Amino acid sequence: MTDASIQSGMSAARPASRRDIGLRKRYAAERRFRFYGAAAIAIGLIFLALLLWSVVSKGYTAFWQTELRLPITFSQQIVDPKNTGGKDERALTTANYPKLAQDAIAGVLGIDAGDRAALRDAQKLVSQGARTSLRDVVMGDLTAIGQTRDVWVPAASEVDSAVKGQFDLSVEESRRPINDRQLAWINELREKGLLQQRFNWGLITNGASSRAETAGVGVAIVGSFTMMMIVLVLSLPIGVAASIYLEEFAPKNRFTDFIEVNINNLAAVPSIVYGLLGLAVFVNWFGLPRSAALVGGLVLTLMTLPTIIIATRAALKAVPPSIRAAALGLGASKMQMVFHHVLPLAVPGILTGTIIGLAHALGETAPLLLIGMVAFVANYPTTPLDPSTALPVQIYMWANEAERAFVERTSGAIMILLVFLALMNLSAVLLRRRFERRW
Amino acid sequence: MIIVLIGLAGWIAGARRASAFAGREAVGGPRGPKLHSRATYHGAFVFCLAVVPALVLLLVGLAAAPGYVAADVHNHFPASALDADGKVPPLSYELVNQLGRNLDLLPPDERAAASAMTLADLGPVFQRRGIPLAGGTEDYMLPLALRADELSSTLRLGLAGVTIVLAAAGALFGLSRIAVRFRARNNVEFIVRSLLILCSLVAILTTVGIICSMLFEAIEFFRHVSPQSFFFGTVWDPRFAAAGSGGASGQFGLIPLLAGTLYIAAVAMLFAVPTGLLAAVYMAEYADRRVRSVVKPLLEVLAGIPTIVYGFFALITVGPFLRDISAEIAGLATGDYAPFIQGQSILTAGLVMGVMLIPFVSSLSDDIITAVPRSLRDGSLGLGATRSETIKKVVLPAALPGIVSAILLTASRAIGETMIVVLAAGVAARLTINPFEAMTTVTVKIVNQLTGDLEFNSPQTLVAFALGITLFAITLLLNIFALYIVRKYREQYE
Amino acid sequence: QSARPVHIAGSSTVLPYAQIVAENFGETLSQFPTPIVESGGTGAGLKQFCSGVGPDTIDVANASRPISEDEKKNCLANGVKDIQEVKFGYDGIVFATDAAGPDWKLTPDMVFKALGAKVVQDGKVVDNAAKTWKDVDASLPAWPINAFIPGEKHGTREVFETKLLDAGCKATGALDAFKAAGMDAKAAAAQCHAVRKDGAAVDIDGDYSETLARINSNKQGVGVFGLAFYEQNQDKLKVATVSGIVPSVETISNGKYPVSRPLFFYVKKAHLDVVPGLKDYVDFFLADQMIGPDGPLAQYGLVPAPDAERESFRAEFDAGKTM
Amino acid sequence: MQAEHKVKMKGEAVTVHYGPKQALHGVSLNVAEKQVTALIGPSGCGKSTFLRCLNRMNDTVEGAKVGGKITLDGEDIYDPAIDVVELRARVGMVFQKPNPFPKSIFDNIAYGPRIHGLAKSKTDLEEIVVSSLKRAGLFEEIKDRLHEAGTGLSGGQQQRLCIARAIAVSPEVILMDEPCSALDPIATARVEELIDELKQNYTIVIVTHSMQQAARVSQITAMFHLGNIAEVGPTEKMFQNPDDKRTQDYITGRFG
Amino acid sequence: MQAEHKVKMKGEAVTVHYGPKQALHGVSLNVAEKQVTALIGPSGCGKSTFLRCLNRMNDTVEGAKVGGKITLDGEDIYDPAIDVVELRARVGMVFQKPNPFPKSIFDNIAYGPRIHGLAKSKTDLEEIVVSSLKRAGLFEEIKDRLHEAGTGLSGGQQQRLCIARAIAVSPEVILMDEPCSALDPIATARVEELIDELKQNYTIVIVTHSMQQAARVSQITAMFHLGNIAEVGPTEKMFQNPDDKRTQDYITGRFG
Ligand SMILES: Nc1ncnc2c1ncn2[C@@H]1O[C@H](COP(=O)(O)OP(=O)(O)OP(=O)(O)O)[C@@H](O)[C@H]1O
Ligand SMILES: Nc1ncnc2c1ncn2[C@@H]1O[C@H](COP(=O)(O)OP(=O)(O)OP(=O)(O)O)[C@@H](O)[C@H]1O
Ligand SMILES: [Mg+2]
Ligand SMILES: [Mg+2]
Ligand SMILES: O=P([O-])([O-])[O-]
Repeated sequence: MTDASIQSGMSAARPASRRDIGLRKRYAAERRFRFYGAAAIAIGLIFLALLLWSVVSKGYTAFWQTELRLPITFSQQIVDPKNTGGKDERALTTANYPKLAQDAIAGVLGIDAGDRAALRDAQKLVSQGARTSLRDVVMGDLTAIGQTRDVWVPAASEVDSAVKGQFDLSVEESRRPINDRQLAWINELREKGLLQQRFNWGLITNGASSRAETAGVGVAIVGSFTMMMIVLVLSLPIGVAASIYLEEFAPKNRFTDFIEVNINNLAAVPSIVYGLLGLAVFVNWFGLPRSAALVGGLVLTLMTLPTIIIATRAALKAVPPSIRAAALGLGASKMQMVFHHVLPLAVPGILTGTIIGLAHALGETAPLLLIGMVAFVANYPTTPLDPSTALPVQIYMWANEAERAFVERTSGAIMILLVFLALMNLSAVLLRRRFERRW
Repeated sequence: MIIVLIGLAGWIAGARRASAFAGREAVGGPRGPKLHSRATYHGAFVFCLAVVPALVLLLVGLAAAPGYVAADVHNHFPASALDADGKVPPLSYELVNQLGRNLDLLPPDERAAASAMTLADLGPVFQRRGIPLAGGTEDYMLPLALRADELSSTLRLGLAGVTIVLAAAGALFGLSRIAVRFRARNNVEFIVRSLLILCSLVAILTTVGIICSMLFEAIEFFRHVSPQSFFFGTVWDPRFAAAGSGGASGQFGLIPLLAGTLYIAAVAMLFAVPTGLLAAVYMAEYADRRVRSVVKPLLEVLAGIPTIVYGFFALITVGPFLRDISAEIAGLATGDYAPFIQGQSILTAGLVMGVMLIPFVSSLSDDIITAVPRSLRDGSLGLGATRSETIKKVVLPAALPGIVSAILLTASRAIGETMIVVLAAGVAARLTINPFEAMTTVTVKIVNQLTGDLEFNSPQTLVAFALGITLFAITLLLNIFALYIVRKYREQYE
Repeated sequence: QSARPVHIAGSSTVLPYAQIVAENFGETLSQFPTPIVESGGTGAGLKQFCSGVGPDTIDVANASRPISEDEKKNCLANGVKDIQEVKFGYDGIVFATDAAGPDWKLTPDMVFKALGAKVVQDGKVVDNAAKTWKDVDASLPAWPINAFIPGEKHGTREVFETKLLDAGCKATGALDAFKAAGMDAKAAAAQCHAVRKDGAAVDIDGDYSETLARINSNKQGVGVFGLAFYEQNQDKLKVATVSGIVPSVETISNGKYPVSRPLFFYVKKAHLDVVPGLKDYVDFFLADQMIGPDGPLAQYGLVPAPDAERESFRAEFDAGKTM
Repeated sequence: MQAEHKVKMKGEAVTVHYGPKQALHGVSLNVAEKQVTALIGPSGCGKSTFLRCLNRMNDTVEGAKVGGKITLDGEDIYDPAIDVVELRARVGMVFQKPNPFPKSIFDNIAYGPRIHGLAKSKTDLEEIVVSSLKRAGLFEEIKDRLHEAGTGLSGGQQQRLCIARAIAVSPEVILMDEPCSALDPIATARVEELIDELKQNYTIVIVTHSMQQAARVSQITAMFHLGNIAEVGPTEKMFQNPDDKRTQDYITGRFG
Repeated sequence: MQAEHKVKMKGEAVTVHYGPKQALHGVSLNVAEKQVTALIGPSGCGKSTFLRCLNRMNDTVEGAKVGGKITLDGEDIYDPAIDVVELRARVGMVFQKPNPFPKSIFDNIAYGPRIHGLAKSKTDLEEIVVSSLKRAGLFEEIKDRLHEAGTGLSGGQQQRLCIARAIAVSPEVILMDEPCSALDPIATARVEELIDELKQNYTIVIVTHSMQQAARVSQITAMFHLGNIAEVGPTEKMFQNPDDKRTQDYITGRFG
């Protein structure tokens, strides 16, 4: 309502004797208050937008990876020197595939085998990660041995960064990771269509790698997912059960006060301390393996519990007493009252607490440090007891990498983490909407 | 196996339910004695009796079995392989274990054949399957490994048998207890209640665990450094203690860290609480459902962004921004364009941390505000109060206990935060009251002292434990105080 | 894969090198799983390392400093008896500024005069009051002193203190002045290490990427970096010479550039035969293919040891020499 | 009787929908100034709904839509130019379920005067509180508990507290939705007396389920049925000689 | 009249403290089987408190302490061996403020039968729900809204829903705390009829603020005053010829 309309409303047919209840001021206060509320939300959202923008603007390029299409000659000499016809898997997997790629690029660029400097420069265009791409071709189709095929292999991360314009080309050549000759080749290859930016599935599916172009968060996603599942499965029931006991059943005495204070206090414990705890209890005492998602999940569970308990208790407290009385009056036992009436009404609050707790757990690195999950893990874990990492860990480790190409990948990994988070939130929001009621 | 067990017990429970029905039909005429509890409760009771002891046994058994196998293997170790003290070298034992695991990976026929082989024969078999064999493995280990494998599978079988028998016995016993007046529900509820208590004990155990995992090292620290200089020292300068330099060469004053912790947390709360609370009020009272259902989860995203992202945000965006702004302001005011806000400052850390904390306040408070009964709002509106008056004077006071606990949670989070502070306020431990300067917190130092090159049993590292336990004690006191305040001002509605 | 992978923990400085080795190891010797390389710092790594022998403990600890006597004692107490120390190269430490800035030529003297807590002025010991680098030495630009140096948790800090501050302290005569002012030898030496705390020197407990970010947001800052990090970011950073020497792999490995430190890893001898692939991993690491001047580690920024020294690393390891 | 008094509020063809459900189907009713108008009718017939339209409390119900026209002193109260807060300060309300604020008894009553700035000083405020409590017949019972929580009172006491709270704002019209449903006879009598007293200065609309109460306190009675007005007229006539069959049935079937 | 009937529940010197405040000062009262006992008295005199003692609902009030002895069929209901839940299933309760669960109408009523396992099949359950609703006189109004929220009903409808919900468990004793305070006369009449009907099989204790209601539905009336029983006796006698001066005053001062 605008000021003007209030004015006219006040002047219209108003007896002079009408008492003054300070409407103008109160409406100003009302508008101010409302504005503050909207402003508060706006501040939150603006910061969110800023953060997201700062991440996305840096990270979206990570989802494209420069690749080279090279006519690879799978010479038997290199792939299967003992000529076992592909029976000796070990020989096949350990063959010197990068050499194939290097030969191919030299061929494409028409470099003379004697020009060693040029050869070295050319070889630097192709990623060492070509090994995996080429191996996959051979392992998938043994007939490729001895033939020439066009294969897409990742370009070196310097090429990738150069193509994406991340290097300042104005600085002198010697201080650039990529020299003028290589730049010229890149342009040449691009014109021939042999060099393209393609969607970087590897970022999502690969395990950790020291090479930016083949590094991915696959293992980390699996690890994070496993840990979140463990946290959810353990902390939600335990947290809710503990809250129910404390809020509904526990006698109000010193001891329960002590527990309450304790739980509040646990929420304030720095997360790394949970790492110390996890190391002492789960790894050293129970003898669970280091770097395992199970241990990580347990540690994060302990860390999340207080958040969930506090939120759940607040939600339980908010359920009106009349509902409780009604249930008890019908001969429901206290247990039935809680599980049939109080708990369902508290679900939205519980879900909020769970989202916040899980999100916290999802983004946490410090406690994982001490139980060995801040680690380089290249192989996918098959059980929760296998070594694995987590998304924030991967971000943390990439953020510390020197190579330029990891900068965008760090942001890319953050984007993946945020998507993960968004999916988690979305499911909770949907659930919450189902349970929300006003009364 | 456990699944089978539960299925079994569930089946028994079902059976019992049926018989309970039958019993009621027979005994209870139209006005005969009523069954005390519903048949499902009787079923659940039987289920509990069957499952709980069996499960406990199973867990104990599973935990004990490897120990038994180990003991057995130890006993059969050839004397030649024992070490000087006549003990089994742990690594040889590990090799046996590994061999056992490797054997498990072989297909049954090959494994059967393995008992007749020597290691030399076995080597190629493993190699063909790509199973690496440790270099130190010796021939005498093979029979041991086979023996251990066998023993553990027998044990497992036996355990399964005993568990099933116990489950059945439990079920039978449960069945025998069932009578019309038997209080099955109360018993089941007792069990559920015990479970609930167990769950709330997890919190206590965590606390005990945390204290235990820090106490010894903290004591060790205080052997090097006097508590007095730690608690009352005003200089934090632990120095680097690497190889050889030994001894406590630095100063470990807690005060600057503590001051920084409280200062930064306070700034963060000063930003987060009003913003979050106002946002919550707006969402709960003004925004329509659709807006709220979009805005709330969006704000919650803020809580989930990894703190390192905030850290870099503070470092790269907010810090320089504030510094440049302050330079402008100083320039306009005094003509000297020297920034009075440093790139790293308490203000930056507090602000960015505050952003992260917004959803803690807003989401929790929103739920609590929404739960305030409508009739209270009607009462106030009906008296001619504006909405904001209603909110400020009726709704918020009614929601106060809940809001206070939300704020407490937020404060806790603020105190425990590390990464943001590292990047936004730095690691320099100083005492200052100027919010535009750098300061650091206890948690930052805990992390740093634990993860560096520092020698791990030097006071430089051990101080982390002392810091941890001190922080723990301080927040504990704060929480006790807060509980007292909440108790005193709690108001009940409805 | 049934076998437990080789498990490595320790220094974050060594981490990238160990990662490269582990990855290549996993690719070339694919019968073994790729080793797990934990980060977490030298101290934490050695603590894990010394916690005992057995399948649940780590096999290798990376370290950016030698193991201390105390730690060795602790290892012994926990049954970790035979430890093989393996040195595999050097880490160069350089000063760098924003790429757009002027050239910097530093000496230990200047560093000490700019960053020491107390300096000597006209023969008297006074609190360091230098505001700009130009105050320190006329040849330096008039930038406010704003140095991002490694925090106290980093081993690099010790190198910084001994190789630069100590040297500068001695050279400027401050050490003698401190002694003359009544400090005993130990206190005077400690005073040489002391860095001013008025905000001119900023400790960085994070990694070099944080230092880089700080220089990006404060273009007149001077940062301390690892050589490897600098080489990867040459387009953004300009390196300073120390005592006239440009830091590079060559100048460091031939000992001309003064500021560097050795890097190590420690192996549990008892695990060598037990953990499949452990010995292979160490061999692989020490091969010239990895740590040689043309290997990927050098490419990443490791300062390789001279040929003869590398040969001796290998020989010592093969000989099973323990500490 | 009705003719003598000015029309204070006037509803014309008022309709209310709660989402898809229509609760009022065009109700027209004049509320005479300084009179007591009673709304009677079976449960769920829309009495409360109509009452809540008179001070726009239905605005706060999600999904509620009000049609038709309602005027106060000739002004359309649903006119966008009208100020809801002022309207509600002029048209006060007492609800069916007692709803004291979780504050002290004193603060409960002081709340209205405070927000409207009706008291100039502390003593002023105390006076208002005490006189309101007295008029609601609650003062004697609780005079030494003024600073205890209002929610600790018994049901009846709570409702009288709510009445006192409404009176404290001294509105022009007071709407009461079954204000006595939780009161015992003595308290009810006290409230009825109060209503009688108040009608000297205020216009009162009361929803009641008690025929006797309607007969005792009101001058005009409106009989609601299924969202419509079955009959409206002077209370005496309504009870002695109703025109409408439904009213007749309802009243003769009375037990109250 | 009282002599003819077995004593179903018996309170002996019942005292109740709410923290420091004593609400009942030793109340003794016999509740006759298959009779309706009415508790009357001014607001705040402890009627609700006593009623809540009869099925131990006061257990749930923090700080409430009950003294004396209350028996049901001769068993002490405060005996630790007694199962509170079972007691409450046998002694049902309808509250002063309607408090439907935020569930559908159907689920509101089906809840009791479900937890007590009273229905063997779905049709059984539906039957119970429908018959309970019918007996509470609510069925016709809401039969096509059975699966809408119970909280969406009007006050009167809500209260009848609560009565239906209590009936659905078919308890032995039904306690009603001003069950009609939110009901219109027709609904009240329906409920009173129902009470009459129910007393064939059940024992009923009702708190009411309406003297007429007490007179109409009850056989025995107990008059409370300031936490004590002023007088108790056959309803007829109480209303025609009370012994106690306070009762006399209260009844003659009646307006109901
Ligand atoms: N918020 C609401 N949403 C949906 N329907 C509603 C709402 N409030 C009331 N109704 C319906 O509108 C109709 C009229 O309700 P109202 O409360 O006005 O009746 P009433 O005459 O006051 O009844 P009572 O005497 O029982 O209070 C009823 O059928 C009721 O179910
Ligand atoms: N939970 C409680 N805490 C403290 N005092 C209470 C509580 N409940 C009731 N009282 C007090 O106990 C006394 C008796 O209350 P009770 O509710 O039994 O009265 P009542 O006769 O039912 O009154 P009404 O007819 O108004 O409902 C009152 O003075 C009341 O203020
Ligand atoms: Mg109504
Ligand atoms: Mg009562
Ligand atoms: O991680 P560092 O031990 O090398 O600092």
